[in-house]
Amino acid sequence: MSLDAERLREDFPILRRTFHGKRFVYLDNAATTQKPSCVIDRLSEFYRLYNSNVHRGAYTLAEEATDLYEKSRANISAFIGGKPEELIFVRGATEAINMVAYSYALARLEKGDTILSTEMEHHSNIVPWQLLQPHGLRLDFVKLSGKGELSLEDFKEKITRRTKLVTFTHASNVLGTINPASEFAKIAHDNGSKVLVDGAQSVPHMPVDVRELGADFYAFSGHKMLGPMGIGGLYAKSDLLEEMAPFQGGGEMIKEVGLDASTWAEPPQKFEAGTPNVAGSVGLSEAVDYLRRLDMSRVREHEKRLSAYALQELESQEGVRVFGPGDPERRGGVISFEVKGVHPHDLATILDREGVAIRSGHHCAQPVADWLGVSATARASFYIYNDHTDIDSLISALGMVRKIFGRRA
Amino acid sequence: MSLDAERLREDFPILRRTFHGKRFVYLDNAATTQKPSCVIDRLSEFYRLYNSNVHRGAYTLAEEATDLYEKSRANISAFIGGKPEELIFVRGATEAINMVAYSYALARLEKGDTILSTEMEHHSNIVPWQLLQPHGLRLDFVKLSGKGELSLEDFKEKITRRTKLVTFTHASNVLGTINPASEFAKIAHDNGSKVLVDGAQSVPHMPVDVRELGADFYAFSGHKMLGPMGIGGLYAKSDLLEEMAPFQGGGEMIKEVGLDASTWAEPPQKFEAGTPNVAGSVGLSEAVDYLRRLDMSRVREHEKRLSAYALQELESQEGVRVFGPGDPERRGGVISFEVKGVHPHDLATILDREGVAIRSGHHCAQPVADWLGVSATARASFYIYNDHTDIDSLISALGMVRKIFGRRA
Amino acid sequence: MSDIFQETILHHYEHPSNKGKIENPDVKISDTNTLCGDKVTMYARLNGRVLEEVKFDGAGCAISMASASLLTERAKGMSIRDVIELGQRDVLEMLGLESLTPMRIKCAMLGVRTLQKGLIEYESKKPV
Amino acid sequence: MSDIFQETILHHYEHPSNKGKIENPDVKISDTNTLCGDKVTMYARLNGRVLEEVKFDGAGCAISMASASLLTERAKGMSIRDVIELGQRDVLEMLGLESLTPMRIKCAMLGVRTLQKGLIEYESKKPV
Ligand SMILES: Cc1ncc(COP(=O)(O)O)c(C=O)c1O
Ligand SMILES: Cc1ncc(COP(=O)(O)O)c(C=O)c1O
Repeated sequence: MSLDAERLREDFPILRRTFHGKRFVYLDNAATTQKPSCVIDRLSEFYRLYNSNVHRGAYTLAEEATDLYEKSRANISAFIGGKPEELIFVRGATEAINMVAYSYALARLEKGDTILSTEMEHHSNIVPWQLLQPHGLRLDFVKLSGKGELSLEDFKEKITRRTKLVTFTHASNVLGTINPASEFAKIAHDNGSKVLVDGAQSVPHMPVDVRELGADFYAFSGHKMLGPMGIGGLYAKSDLLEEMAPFQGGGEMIKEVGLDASTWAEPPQKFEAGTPNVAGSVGLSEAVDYLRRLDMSRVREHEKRLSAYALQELESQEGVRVFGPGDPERRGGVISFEVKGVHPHDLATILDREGVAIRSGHHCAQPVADWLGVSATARASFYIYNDHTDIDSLISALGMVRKIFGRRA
Repeated sequence: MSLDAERLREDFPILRRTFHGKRFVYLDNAATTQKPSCVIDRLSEFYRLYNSNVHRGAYTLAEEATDLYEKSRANISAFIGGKPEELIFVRGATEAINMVAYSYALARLEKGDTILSTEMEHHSNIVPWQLLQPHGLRLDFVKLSGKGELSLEDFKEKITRRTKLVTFTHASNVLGTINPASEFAKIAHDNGSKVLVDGAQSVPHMPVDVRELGADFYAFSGHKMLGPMGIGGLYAKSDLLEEMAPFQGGGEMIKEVGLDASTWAEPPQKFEAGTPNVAGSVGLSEAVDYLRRLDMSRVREHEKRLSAYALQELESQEGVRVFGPGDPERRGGVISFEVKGVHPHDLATILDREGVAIRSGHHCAQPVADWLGVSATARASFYIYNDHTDIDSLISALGMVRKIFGRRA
Repeated sequence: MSDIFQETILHHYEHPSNKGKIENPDVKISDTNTLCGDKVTMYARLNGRVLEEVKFDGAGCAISMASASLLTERAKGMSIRDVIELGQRDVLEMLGLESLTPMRIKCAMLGVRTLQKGLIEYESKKPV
Repeated sequence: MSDIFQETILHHYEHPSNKGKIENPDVKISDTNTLCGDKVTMYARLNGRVLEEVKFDGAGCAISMASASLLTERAKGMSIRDVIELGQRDVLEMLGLESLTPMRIKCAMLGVRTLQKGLIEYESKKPV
């Protein structure tokens, strides 16, 4: 049974908006997704009935909030195949990766040790490692090749005895490419390296099991999977959490504080300094329930079908060039493209007038743009509430682009 | 005109709850405050109508969300007397202080330089500095004295030429003490030290003007001032933001990213890596509007009156000992106390059965508890929706405590 | 109200059994309940695999102190194995309570968890 | 629809005026619009305090390129002072637009802001 996107759209109040008199066609889901009523209502309910600080209150309300917070943790962690205590709540994938950079790489690796990232990464999986370079850690990148895949050959060449951490995205937010994560993880583990997978573009879109993948660390953002802003997760294997140093210091993460020295709480608390975003965790847990009801394999199937249709339609347009792998089996619902003679920004502006929201730019992945030899691309990215009619709207809006720019070209 | 707490309570849905059949008397406002309907509704509205990633979208919705985000920044910054570009959005006070620790202290100070904190601090203003000690920075603490004030004498003695940063809380979350922040700041500046003020317990409760105070850095949490969880602010003077190193790396905070090196965006973006909590900023801005309508001087007056009444009532109870300064002019609406022969946890549990929520423990400030010579205290803390009847409920619930424990003592 | 503060608990809180130290104990171990600040030290003298004498020292809330006190009475004469097998249900039964919130359960379990840790360490160090 | 892509803008985007380099220019300065990736290099040759020749080079969206092109026409013959005083209103007027969203305004202002920065640097370096 496939997803009924039209039915699902009814769950998303924002999709009833119109822009410039046109039905709203939201195709920027790789940036952030819209929220179903159940998530919005759950947040309101939390603040109307359960709002409290957690872990320390001896009154009933605090017990209720603590219970909600820890149940959310267990639920979200189970969604990706983890145990409750293996999930650290963070703001999003960016903070998750920075936490690994500071608490694991900076604190536990030695000068000269290498982190191996890739040319396919979002800035969030490049800059945190660059910030460690002045501390003596080295950084290398696996090359892009072909139509936008990571070069397995280059990976095998670049991984060395000094490579202590391999980090790569599960799915590209520009090219759409889905990386063979478990294959990469196996090579890394055979080499004795730990593996961080950036799951920002995979957890929302396909079934993910961190154990099957063999990830030591796994990062993701709630706002890209129907959840609220300001909440996300870092999954990490328990033994790594034990050995890692704290990231931020403050309340919640301590066992005892003296003026001279302090001791740390057990993970996951050890990595959650300060009052946590309890409401965010509850909202994300609700989003996870919604996705589970849809069934992640069906979500993946739905996006695969949509991508196949979009690829076919886009490629049949004159002057349109699509980037990334051609096979929908090996890519997610993210399609970057260009229209000859039209800058992606102008394209996005014209599409906006037609009610179609796409993104233009380097999508926080300049090295990918550099590899493609462009300064920016246009990008359409899909989710559960999109269907063929949305792609038809995109295509017909591209007609308007041609009308404006084309007649002159 | 004083605040009409009974009227205000109508704005707070959670206060209509009952616990164990009793009216809910929420006296744990120093931990987190409850949310008025306008804030809850604003969050829902954001997700129903304006949800989008910011800064990079070329479509109308993204422009709207960006506009909301930046207007929220300007509004919240103005609330404490800052300019828009001087406010960094963070998760809360804890993250704000950690940001100063990493981006300013660790990145800009030299081995042997000293950070001067105090014995009055929340763990959030102790542990981040302890984490820097292995990097060669030194840490010292101004002593508590009298009834729980910082010793001015000790401050003047401990501040040295190596003291590059002085950090202290504006108001204590245990003792209630309000520190003479501008006086301290002046001493620090005369010594050539920068000043970080922890405003977690002041911004929600009194008029604050960072310029008048002379703070170089000022940290606060949204959830303690009617706002959503997961959002807060670090105010910092522009020239300091310029010279500071980035904290987390990722999207939003960069200008250009190459594999070899990257350059940073201008502040405040430079310090906001990753997708920001736009909804949180909008909710906090709404909370700020609500507080502004009440008028912060009246909020302060209200809490002063409540504290005076509570101090008087508590002190007239047999076996009750109140900690902290006696003069309501010099303290905020936070009152820690103990009841002879009854552990604070047991006290809190019995009070909970009477519908009264107070906190018990070390309140994330173990050095204060150590100074008081106790392992835990009971703490009642007030806000705009509390009034005399709440204190009467507290006192009558203490009668129940005496009934259970007292007859045997 | 508060069935939680019934007679047994208040009695043991105010008149604890076996409070104090054992000189030259076979087991001596301290722990704290971070969330509350409850502190307990458990002492035991063993005769073979049987606990001959059990004492506790510490400070904390009524639940933690009463359950430590009750434990010292209960554990005396039990085998190491049997003490290690004591669980939440047993502790609640000792206290005469049907249930406790997750927060207070930690208080109730402090004494027994600490003693169990001490016995496990003792066993692992013992020459076989 | 899209009054933003009217004749003037499209014309200047596709047939830019003064596109290219000036050899041995008095002012040569490049800048980028981080958000968009628009890149522009502005060149000027001065005669005293007057801009005698202005050219631009770069790549970007229609708005940034058309406004740079229009600027080169407009700035020719103007004084340094007058160019430095050009603001948003002037640029919108050149483009024939009433308004632009905050995001696109940055595109429109890229050329003029860059040239102004170059002129200010030139002035500060010049011996008085
Ligand atoms: C592949 C990838 N990694 C990381 C991120 C960063 O996520 P966030 O901005 O939510 O921290 C994103 C999205 O922006 C992404 O697409
Ligand atoms: C004085 C003080 N500083 C800092 C904090 C930390 O705030 P948060 O937990 O919101 O980061 C608190 C509250 O918990 C506090 O009372």
